[in-house]
Amino acid sequence: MTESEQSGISRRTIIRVLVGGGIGIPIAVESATLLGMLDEQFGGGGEGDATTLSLANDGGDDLLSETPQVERFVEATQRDRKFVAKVDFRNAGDAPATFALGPVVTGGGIRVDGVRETETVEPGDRTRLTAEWELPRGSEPATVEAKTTVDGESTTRTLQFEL
Amino acid sequence: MTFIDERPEVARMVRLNFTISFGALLVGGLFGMIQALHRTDVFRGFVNSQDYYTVLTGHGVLLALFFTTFFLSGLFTWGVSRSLDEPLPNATATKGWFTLMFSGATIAALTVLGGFVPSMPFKADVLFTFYAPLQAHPLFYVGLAMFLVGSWLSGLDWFRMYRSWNKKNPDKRVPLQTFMALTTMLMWYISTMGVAVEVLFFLLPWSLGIIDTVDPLLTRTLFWFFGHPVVYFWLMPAYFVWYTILPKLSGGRLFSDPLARVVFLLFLILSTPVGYHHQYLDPGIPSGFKFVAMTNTMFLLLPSLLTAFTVVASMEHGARQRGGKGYLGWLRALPWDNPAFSGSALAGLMFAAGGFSGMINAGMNINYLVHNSTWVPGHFHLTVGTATALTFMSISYWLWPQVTGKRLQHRRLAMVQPYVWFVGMTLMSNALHRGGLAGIPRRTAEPQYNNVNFETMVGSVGELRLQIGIGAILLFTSLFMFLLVMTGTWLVDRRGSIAVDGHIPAPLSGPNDSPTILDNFRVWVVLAIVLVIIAYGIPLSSMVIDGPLSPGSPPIVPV
Amino acid sequence: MSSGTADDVVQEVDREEVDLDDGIVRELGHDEYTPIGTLVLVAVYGAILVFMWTFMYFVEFLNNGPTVVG
Amino acid sequence: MKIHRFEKAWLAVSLLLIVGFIATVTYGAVGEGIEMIGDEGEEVDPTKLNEHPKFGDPGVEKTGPNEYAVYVVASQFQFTPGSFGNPIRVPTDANVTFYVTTKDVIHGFDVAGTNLNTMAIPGQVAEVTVRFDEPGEYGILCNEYCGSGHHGMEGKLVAVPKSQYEGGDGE
Repeated sequence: MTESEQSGISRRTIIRVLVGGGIGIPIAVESATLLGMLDEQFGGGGEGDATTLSLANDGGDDLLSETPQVERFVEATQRDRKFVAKVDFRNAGDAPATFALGPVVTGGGIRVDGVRETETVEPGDRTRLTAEWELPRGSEPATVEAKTTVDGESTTRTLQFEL
Repeated sequence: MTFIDERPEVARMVRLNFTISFGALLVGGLFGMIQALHRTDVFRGFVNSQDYYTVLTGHGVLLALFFTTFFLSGLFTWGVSRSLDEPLPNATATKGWFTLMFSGATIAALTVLGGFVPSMPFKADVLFTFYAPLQAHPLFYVGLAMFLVGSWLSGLDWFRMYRSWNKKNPDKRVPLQTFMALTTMLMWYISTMGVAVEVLFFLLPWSLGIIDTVDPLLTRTLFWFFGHPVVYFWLMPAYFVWYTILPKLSGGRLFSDPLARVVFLLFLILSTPVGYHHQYLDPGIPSGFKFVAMTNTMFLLLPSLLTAFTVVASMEHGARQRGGKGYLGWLRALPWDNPAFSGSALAGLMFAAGGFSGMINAGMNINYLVHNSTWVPGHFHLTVGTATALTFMSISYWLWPQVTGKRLQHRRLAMVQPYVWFVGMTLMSNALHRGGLAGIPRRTAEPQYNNVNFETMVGSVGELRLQIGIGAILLFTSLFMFLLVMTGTWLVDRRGSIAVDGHIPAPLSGPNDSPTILDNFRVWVVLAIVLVIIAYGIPLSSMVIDGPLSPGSPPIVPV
Repeated sequence: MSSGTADDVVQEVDREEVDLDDGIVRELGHDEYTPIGTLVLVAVYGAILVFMWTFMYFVEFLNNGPTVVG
Repeated sequence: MKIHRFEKAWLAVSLLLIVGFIATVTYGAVGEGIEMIGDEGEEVDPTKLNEHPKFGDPGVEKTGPNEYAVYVVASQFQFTPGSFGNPIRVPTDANVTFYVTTKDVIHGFDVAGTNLNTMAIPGQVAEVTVRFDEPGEYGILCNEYCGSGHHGMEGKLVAVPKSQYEGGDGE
């Protein structure tokens, strides 16, 4: 501030800057807060950042290696309470098959029901299952069941996520 | 003639009190910045997270108790002597209370600072609230007790000056400044009974091993018996400035002397029976009495709302006398380049915002939302941290020359300082309030948890932290600028006129427009005590009846 | 303004005294003064208080469950 | 007293504001049924909590058809149960009464992001009843300074869907 004493800025200019900035900045901060609050409550608000989850156990390239079908883990993400898992399913067997994910169990042990299943996949065909769940407040997914079904026979495995 | 020429011995006491106050402000303010940077993880290099609580204790004790009380003592010594035109009743007595307060403050401060030195036998990492069964070294309680007694004796000085004046002027109304100082002290005498009993009957003997246990709820209740009125003890000197000096700095006169008196009397009678609003979430206190405290607290808004009108109207009067026009255009006619004015006015504006967050704190059940979150420090940094602190700093630009006889130095620095404070506090307090609504706790070295993701409404937690950090740096910068001006002024030689006019013009509506019963302190003290008994009598006695020391807790010294 | 010259010091002293008292261009007594600007400001303040209180209590607080019911 | 008519108007508005605030709080208490923590809880000897029939082995228990009690002991620097991988598990859509006390200094028991927030004071038992309307996981944190490790004092609470809840002792 000693610079300003020497720089020849007039007292009037300084006081304009002081009052303008000194009162303007606070008004800007408070208005932004208020608008943000209203938007959050009544405008749906912004979404949080997505977190990517990775599998704790190996086998991402073929989740159920004992089945002839190939279940390749693509990705799993969580954004706020929305959890999305994607798996590529290729029917390398000789009978029609389906693949399903769910239910999910959270880190705190809450089971989130809901099984997301592919259409029936003919031998040689492939599809991608995009499964989505609404998780309980404050929770993260810990495990999800993966299941391949051929002729009513199911093979399942529990996929674990790194917490 | 400036004040120092008229009353050199009074001016000297004012200087001494202000000097100690400013010293406490420097150290306490530095601690505040360290703390803000630490808890937001902006910079954690000053102290480790264990010593954070020593810093926090120092920040609270040095600023909330010592900075405020020493400034108040200086301000009221000046105000009472000036408005009554009386000398000190007894110079030895005055030196006595000052020495007692200063020694007590030093002892208590040293025990707090002992927390930084592992080999030091005395420590007091118990925060400003020193809740049992956390225990400090006995010297901490001894220091606080000495400080408290010293503050009682300071008030005695002002009552003796008043009595001496009253003998000479039996039919005159008490001058407003004296009226304000005396009502403040009466409130202080009533409310400090709580903390005096807590410290002298319970905590001190307990820390010395004379008694084995204390009842944590009882001592906590006694603390808050004092703990809310103490905020008015910080605030009333700021009101004193806003009512009696700010109108003059605006170029006008106080709008209404009678209402100023009514406001101070409302503080006297309503400040104490509200302490339970700090204990809304405490078990062991009947919820009906929490409701009583809530209604009293809400009515305590009244004096502040009335003050808003009277003080702004006084400023507007000044602005219009200086040629201001229009509904709001008159605001431009105010002397925004005079830091004594701008600081006090900005402090008042910020207090209006603090009033709002205070209403939320007072709102009993809504307290579940904000209790012990950063909302609370967000609130009181607007009140004591700005309404009081910024008013004290800015009025020093006007008062310090009068008690030193020296021209104010570094005027440009002084002119900028209040604005820096205002912006810094807006940033910090805004983020603290928002963080509080997200549930971020106060009094925590590292508010980062494995099990908690704080959901902020606006902006991310990272942005909040940064905002707090920037605000704290601006605040300390502003504080440092203030102290440079004070030190520079103090070091310069006395020569020529100080260019400060200490004359205070008469109010527009004077004391004779009000009934004389307003000046009858006895009536109001009795009323205040009755309200205290209604609010506290039953729950406090039920805590004592079950054994004043039980359910009992043995001491636990924080390591 | 450039620093250091005696003129500047004098000028500054003058301005300050103007700021303090001599800026008064007319005297206004209690009865001829109507604090209309104050009324506008406190009315705005009162409106902000009502709005913010309502928002905080009914939106922020009551939507922040679970809440203690017994 | 000479009081300007504008000031009288503001006085009236101020009183109206104050009455309005009190009315709002009263509505919260009566209309919404929000109770304050009071003195219903018993007094205990903080140094002998180990011998207490409930706090000696704190946890969750079923107390009625749709009612549960949760006994929590706060201490430097943990909640029992709650901390260290031992979350408090309660069902949704039931009346859950927390009994919170401490065996050493004053602590806070704050379920972050909710209105469940109480002090834990030695010798006193805070008694608060809440209902979790939907499943969720919450952090519990101590929001009162309790010593040098205060910032590490946290725990977890899981509101499990009623259909999945077996009850029992915290598991």
